[in-house]
Amino acid sequence: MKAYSWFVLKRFAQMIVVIYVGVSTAFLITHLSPINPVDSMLSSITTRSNFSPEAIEEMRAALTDLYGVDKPLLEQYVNFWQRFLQGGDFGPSLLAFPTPAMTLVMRALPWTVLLLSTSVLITWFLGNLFGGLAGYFQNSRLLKVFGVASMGVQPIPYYIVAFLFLIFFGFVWPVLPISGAYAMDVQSGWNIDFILSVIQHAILPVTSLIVVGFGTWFLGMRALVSNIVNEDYVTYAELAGVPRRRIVFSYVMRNAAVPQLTALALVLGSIFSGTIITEQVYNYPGLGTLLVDAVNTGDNTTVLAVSTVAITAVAIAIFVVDLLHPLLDPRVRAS
Amino acid sequence: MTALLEVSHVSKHFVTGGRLSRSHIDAVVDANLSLSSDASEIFTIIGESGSGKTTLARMILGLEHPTSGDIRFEGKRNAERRTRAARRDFYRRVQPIFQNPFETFNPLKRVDRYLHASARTLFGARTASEAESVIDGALHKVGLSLREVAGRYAHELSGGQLQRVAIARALIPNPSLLIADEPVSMVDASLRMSIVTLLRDLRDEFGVSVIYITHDLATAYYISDRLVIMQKGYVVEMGPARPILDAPEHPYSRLLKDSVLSITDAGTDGLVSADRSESAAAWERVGTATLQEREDGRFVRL
Amino acid sequence: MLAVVRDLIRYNKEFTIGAVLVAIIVGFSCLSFFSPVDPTLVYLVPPERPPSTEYWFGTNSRGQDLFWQATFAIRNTLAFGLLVAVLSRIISLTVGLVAGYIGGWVDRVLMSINDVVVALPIFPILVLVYFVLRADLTTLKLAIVMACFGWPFDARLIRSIAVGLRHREFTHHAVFAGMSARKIMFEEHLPYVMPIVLSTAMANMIWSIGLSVTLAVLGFTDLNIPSIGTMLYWANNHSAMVVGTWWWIAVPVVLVVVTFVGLYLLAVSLNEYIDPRSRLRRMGGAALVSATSTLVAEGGAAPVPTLGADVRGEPEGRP
Amino acid sequence: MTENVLTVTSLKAYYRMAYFGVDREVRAVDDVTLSVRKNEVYGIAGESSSGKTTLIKTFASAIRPPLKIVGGSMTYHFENGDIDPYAAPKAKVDALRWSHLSYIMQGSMSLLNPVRRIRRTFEDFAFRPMGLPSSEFWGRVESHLQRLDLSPNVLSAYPHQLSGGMRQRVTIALATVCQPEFVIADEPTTALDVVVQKDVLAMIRDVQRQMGSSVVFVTHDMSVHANIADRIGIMYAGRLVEEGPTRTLLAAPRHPYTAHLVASLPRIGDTTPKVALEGRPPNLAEPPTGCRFHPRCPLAIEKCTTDVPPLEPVGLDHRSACWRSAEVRPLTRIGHQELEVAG
Repeated sequence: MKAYSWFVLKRFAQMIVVIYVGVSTAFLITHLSPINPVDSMLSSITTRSNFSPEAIEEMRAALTDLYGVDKPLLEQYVNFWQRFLQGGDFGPSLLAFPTPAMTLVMRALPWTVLLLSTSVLITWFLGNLFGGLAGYFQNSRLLKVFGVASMGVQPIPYYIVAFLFLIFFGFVWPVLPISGAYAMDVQSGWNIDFILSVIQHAILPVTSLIVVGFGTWFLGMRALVSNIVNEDYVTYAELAGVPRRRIVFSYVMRNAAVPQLTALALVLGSIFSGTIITEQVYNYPGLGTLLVDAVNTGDNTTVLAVSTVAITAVAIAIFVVDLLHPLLDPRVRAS
Repeated sequence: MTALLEVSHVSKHFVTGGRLSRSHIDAVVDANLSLSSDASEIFTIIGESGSGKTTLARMILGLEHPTSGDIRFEGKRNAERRTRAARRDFYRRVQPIFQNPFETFNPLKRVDRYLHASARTLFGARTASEAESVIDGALHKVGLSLREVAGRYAHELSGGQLQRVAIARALIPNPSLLIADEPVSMVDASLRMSIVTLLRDLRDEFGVSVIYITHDLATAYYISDRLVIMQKGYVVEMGPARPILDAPEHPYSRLLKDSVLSITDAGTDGLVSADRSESAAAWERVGTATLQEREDGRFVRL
Repeated sequence: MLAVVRDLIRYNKEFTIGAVLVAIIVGFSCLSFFSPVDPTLVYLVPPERPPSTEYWFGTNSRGQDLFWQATFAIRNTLAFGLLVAVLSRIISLTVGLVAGYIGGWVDRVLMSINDVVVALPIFPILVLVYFVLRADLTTLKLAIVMACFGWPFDARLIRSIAVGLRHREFTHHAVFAGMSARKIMFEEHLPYVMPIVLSTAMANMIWSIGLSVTLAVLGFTDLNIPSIGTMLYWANNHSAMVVGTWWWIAVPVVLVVVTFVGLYLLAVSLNEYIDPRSRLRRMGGAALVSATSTLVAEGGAAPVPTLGADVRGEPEGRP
Repeated sequence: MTENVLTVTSLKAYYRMAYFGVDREVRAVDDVTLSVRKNEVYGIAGESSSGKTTLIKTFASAIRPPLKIVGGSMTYHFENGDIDPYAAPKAKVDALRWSHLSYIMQGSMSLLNPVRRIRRTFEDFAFRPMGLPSSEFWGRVESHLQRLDLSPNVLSAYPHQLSGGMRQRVTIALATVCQPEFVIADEPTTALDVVVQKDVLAMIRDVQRQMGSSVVFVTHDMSVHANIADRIGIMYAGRLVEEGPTRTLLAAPRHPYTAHLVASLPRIGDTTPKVALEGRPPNLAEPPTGCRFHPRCPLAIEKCTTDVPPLEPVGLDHRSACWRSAEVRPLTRIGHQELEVAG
């Protein structure tokens, strides 16, 4: 298993580098702005009445720590990393003062992860399955219809598809809830009503993500399979009269799965962006909605917190997908 | 006697694989050979795949740099040819012939493109008509004419024809050394001999020396003056071609010769898998073995 | 060039549809130059009129004629997409070719940068950039930022082509034939690189327009420049769906969908056409008369690398 | 019961293609009649654009558009009766695969599924045709591997862990494990080095002898045919031009193309000038009229350019398609027979 542990180590190092560079980029961007957020955020807090002085003091400390004009950039950078590594203590949010920004983010993250993981799993499997069949059985009319549909939908951005679904299920055929993650009258916790309500509310966002994601995998897999079909080991299996089902799945699809998994790691970043955009349309309480609300209220700490967590989450997700790679491709395992 | 080409103690060491899973390959180990500029000859390098024969050829052409030892063409090392002019001079003196004719020509471009480029930049033809006459001359040397080739794409010609065009293109600057890496392995057997004999005629009529790289002992026997047999990077036997091929001394050379199939063994039921024991034993000692000279001028690594 | 288009139209349905759609969009956006009205002014026409002979696309709650408004919107969006595509092609082409041709540690460094940038989620970063720059985030700056994040997918693709070309025998042949590096890159290698550059440029346009529309709809750009996104923003702002002015939303959505589908079909068919393999097959088509190219694939000593597999004909697949 | 395993009568297989408005018909196999006997290695020789690969694709009934059978017929004679693969239902033909008819394909390096252990590939290919309970099946497979001196633990390896030569041996074991009556080998050793090639050829010959099955062996390399084939059929431009026992065909060819083909091959120890065959391989979309070799044939006369010479017997078990086959002399000496060299 030595090769596999080397592989994991290499991938882990890659993840750390991505997180470091990504989070540093976020830090640098926040310091591009001419206006200094310290006084703007403080003033908007102090105008609102009756907040405990300690909370205000805590915000002042955090803001001067991160954006203090008097401090050199390097020192702010070090403070920034100290705060990030202490579990992202960027100070209280403006949105829900005095709750810390990171708590808001941690509350929103699971919903994004739920949407992302379900839609990615479904689109990856269904898209590759039907794409593979379309690549192998090139004459089947049904699969050709899938092809045309994918070509029509695939280029349309996440927001537009989500918006169209919203209009359809909001006005034309209002049978699904079109906003929020669960019904108001349901008590959150591991009880049946809550879970059913969550599933019901998730249907629309997940479907919207699936409609956009499916086309990419379908067309990618179809092109890949139409090449693999000409590979020697497939022709040879056909010559040997190996049952068609075995050829399609264990020979064609199994070999196509390896590059498609690498492709998943490559596009995970943009799928994540798509997911949080779609959330916002259905004001699903994930990172997307939180980010937009934070921007609209000028809440520096929460915007920074969401960006850094988003970057870290995507890096970890890519690392997980990379770990699956050797399981699918023995050549990597044994190299 | 100024040496045309001197390869002294050249080794090439490859490191493949990523930072963590390294694998080391000794492609060529302590190769020595030299060609004189007085007499043109066909010097053959024989070896199976992975023997290092192609790596050695690429190093002589300057496409790869040796890890140790050096290669001097007319006294100058490849690394010293910094400027484009110096490299162009080298190209005027040394020309390659590649293995797959269909890969040697860009399938999307017309074939005579390369001929015109050589005529203009290497031969120094100034006008189009001068270039065309030089090209036509070179094509005649290989039994073709510009009329047959002008404006054609690679797939409109046969493998044999394309290889002849490649040789003609190499002859335009009148080089003194051709390096042909398996020039006939992709060409039909019946046409193969016409190209092999062409190489021999180039030596006799135009005084061009050829380094002929092949795994095919039969063609080597037919045209080589001297040859080298390589096993996994090591030169195991070197010297006059026919004596060595008639009676190879090194176990690996004997193994190669025994494995060669010939139409004369029709009906003799001689098809028994070759005995590798002796050659394997010799390979064990290859590290310590040294090249020992024999009376007939050959060297054997024992 | 005309023969190419004629060929494509005759044999490639996708190209025809794509070309027609894109032509409509480009034509429509050119109308903006003849627009009698300045798109940024409001309350020029009676608001909220449904599409009619007088106002073909109807009017919105801000008293603007949606037809002329739409011409400007699609023009600006297309221009933005083109700008980002061109900028990101420059970066991905340079990085890809440099990494591919020079190789060694340069290749490793560039590719590790590539892998890092590809792993960054672009939307939150763009929102962060907007949040920080707010008003002075001009379209040009946004285009540059997007280009800086849009190049990695294609840089790796271009690099793999460059690496492949560097090791091909005809490259060494060209070097020894005395061709200069510049001549080899632009004449020998460009036809192999162009298809990728073109098709990825279109894919990049689709990606950048999609993101710019999303940012605009959320109000995260300069809202008084008319674009598909800002149109939707104002429609949402005036809650067009509730009020019932559905055409205010339908116009930008239809326009952007038509643009994307058209661009996509164009990209797919153009890539297939310029792709050297299919060009060979077309040339092969003409050369099929000399069957040697077909039957060379028959076996014997001279297997034709790409042509053989193609010339055996379109795989009919398995019924 | 004929002692043949395959009879082919005036078979015609053409490529029909349409490319961007260019319709082309390429006559890859044009009226070939031959039969392969039981317990025999029948060599098919021919150079590029000779039609030999298309011919054996039709033998293995593995043709897909644009290749189509346009004339003639073909019949297998297996233990369980005769069958014409192009007339019989597809299911019946598929049932023959690997149990009665197997195939060793060119491109020996990539015939095994790269992401699947060799054991699973053996199971996919051979378990169904063998029809044995699992334990007995694996026993049979392991003994078969031993007989080809391959160690059974090759079964647990992945293809990329084996050398080129080893992968080729495993493919041969795979193609012969069900003891099929008819094995088709398409240039199985072309990609191998000389030393490994000889081992693999010896292995194919031994397996053939042990199983008593028939092997059709296709290669452009005449010296391989000389060592492994009992009978050779020479293909030129889609037609069978000569067929006969290996030794007679090489020592006393009765077709000018064969004579030239044999004479043009260099041999260690022989420095006589080699006469290369001039001219270009034929163009099968517009093949030459009459005998397709006439443009390159030194003995060509008026008749050759108009009438197609039939494949006539010219000696014991020896057929040739040439109007002047009687006047053909070998152009080189093979073995110890004293045969003067033709003018």
